[in-house]
Amino acid sequence: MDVKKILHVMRHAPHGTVYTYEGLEMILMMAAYEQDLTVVFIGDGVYALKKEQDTTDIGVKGYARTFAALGDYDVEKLYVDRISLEERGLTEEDLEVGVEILDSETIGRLMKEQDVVIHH
Amino acid sequence: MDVKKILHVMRHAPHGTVYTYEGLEMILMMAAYEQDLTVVFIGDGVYALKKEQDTTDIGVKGYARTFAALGDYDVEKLYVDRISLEERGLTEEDLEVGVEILDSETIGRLMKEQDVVIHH
Amino acid sequence: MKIGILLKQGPYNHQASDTAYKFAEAAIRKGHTVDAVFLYNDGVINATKLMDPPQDDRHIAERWSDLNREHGVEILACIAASKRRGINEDVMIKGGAITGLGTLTDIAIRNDRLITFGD
Amino acid sequence: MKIGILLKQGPYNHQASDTAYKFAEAAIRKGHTVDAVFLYNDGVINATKLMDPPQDDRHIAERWSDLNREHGVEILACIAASKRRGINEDVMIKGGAITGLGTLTDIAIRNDRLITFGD
Amino acid sequence: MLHTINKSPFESNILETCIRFVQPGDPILFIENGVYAVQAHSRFAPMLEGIREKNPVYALQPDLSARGVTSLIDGVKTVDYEGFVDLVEKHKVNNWL
Amino acid sequence: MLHTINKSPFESNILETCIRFVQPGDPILFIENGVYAVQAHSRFAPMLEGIREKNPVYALQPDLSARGVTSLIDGVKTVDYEGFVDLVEKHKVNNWL
Repeated sequence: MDVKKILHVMRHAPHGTVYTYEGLEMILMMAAYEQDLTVVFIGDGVYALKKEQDTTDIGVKGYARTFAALGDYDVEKLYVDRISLEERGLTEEDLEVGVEILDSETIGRLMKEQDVVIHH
Repeated sequence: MDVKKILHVMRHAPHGTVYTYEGLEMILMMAAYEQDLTVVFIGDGVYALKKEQDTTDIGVKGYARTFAALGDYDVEKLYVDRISLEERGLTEEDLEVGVEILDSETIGRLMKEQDVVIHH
Repeated sequence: MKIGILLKQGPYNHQASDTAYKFAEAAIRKGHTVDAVFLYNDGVINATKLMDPPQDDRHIAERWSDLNREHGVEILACIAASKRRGINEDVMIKGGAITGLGTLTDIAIRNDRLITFGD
Repeated sequence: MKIGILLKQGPYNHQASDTAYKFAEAAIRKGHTVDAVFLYNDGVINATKLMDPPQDDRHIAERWSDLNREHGVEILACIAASKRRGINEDVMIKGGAITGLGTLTDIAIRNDRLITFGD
Repeated sequence: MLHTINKSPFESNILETCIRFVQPGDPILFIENGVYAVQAHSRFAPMLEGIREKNPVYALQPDLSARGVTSLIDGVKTVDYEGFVDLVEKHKVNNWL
Repeated sequence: MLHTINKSPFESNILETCIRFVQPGDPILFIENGVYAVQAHSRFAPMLEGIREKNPVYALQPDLSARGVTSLIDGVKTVDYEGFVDLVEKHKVNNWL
């Protein structure tokens, strides 16, 4: 069977819309198919990884920690766009999950290598 | 019966989403209720009035001219935000419908006078 | 104070349904009257009883039904918006109804406030 | 070329359903194979047969049915996304089916391209 | 008149549009993804500090907590859903979407 | 790799984000509300002229016509849905949403 390079681009802040949550569900399912998966957080997508999210009072389920569990499903390549993080006044220490922070040029080349790119 | 001042704020470009079209349906219905209606076009909402829209090839119905017919339903107060028009490189001549072009300060005061404001 | 709510986004897809519900709850708790929740645009999808979310998640349609039963809040879906999105009387939640935009106008007129939640 | 389509927005509310359909039509006209349209997020609402748009408007659900019947394009709605939004087998259009995200993965693997339409 | 904003300033121009029309003294309440606007040290912090000089600025605490936004710009007041209702009682509303 | 953009540059920051990642020579296709980006004389015209120096820029004619966008920035090529398919055949795709 072909192994395809599939990139998931997380672009939305959590909770305001379902895109990040349903995107995460898609990544978890694809992880079972032994493809070459990468997840990159760009723009408001970086907010999905913010520490100390407590969704109790808005009455929805939180899921920031599920990103940390992706490693258990052999999804190891999690990257964060440096500029997106910086312009939001955040640093690596603000993130719930261990990720690699990359510059735009590196992410751009990574995108170009993919067979499939899905934005969430 | 109370007469309420109701403002409809058109904020989206046409065709990409349904908000402007369903907003127009709401305005037409409200026009039958003899309230004090105003419609203001802000941001991409000004694109709804652009001349020469031909939706044939995208397969959806056009409705720019329906805004021109609002006068027949006694909705006479149609205003366009000057800055929104200018930053899009448009002038009054580009618009399908006769409207009054207002500055931000005037629209801001108009908003504050309303009983009800609905964004589309 | 008498309050009408206009909800313009579908359930789960956008937080608007949750915020509208939490706002309505708080208003009732403080002694105000929530007269009606009018569903427009994709908001009409809030009213389908076919919704079947995971057990450990909130059930948005049932919450609206409960709000109707317990506090008399009318849950009203616009007919034109509903038809485009496959919502009709057959799938309508208990306590919900399909109506026209004229009803929204009445809601705007008879309430002290009309609050919009959407995107 | 073999093409899969991922559609993430609901009908009428967003142009994505129209653009996806026009793209699929053009691809077929040019001799390509459109393998499947996978409906995700609010995209699942494309698959309800209860949709009842005005006579003079396009019927988005029927167009997907026709594409399935005439060109064998699979129309597939994600089950988890469908349940949240009240889409199930009872309201599914002819030629449409409910399936899991594994199927989307298969579609991504077996096609030369996966194109996304949404918001 | 109470203005509400529910979108991240990074993803939407609505904050910049809204403030052109808001009258001095009118309160602005940030809800849902809008609450990122009041986080300290972001690119939008200087704009918010400017707004706060003319208008009372509020943010919905449940939305701040849900997003882990703990460090706020000085002078931003937080409210819960009941505080949101209080603001609606005191003012006519303009919900920017 | 073909990049598509479907949102108005006035309402979304996606154009500015996308171009940080697009590699020189890769085509960019504007569809749906994205086509407003290629209208001449708008606030975004100078940015688009800069992009066009490094990347081929296309716009979907049916979407331009639907919106009455008739005056385009120099050098923007228009395609119909079949031309869109041709671009997809030539390139892997990255549909920015």
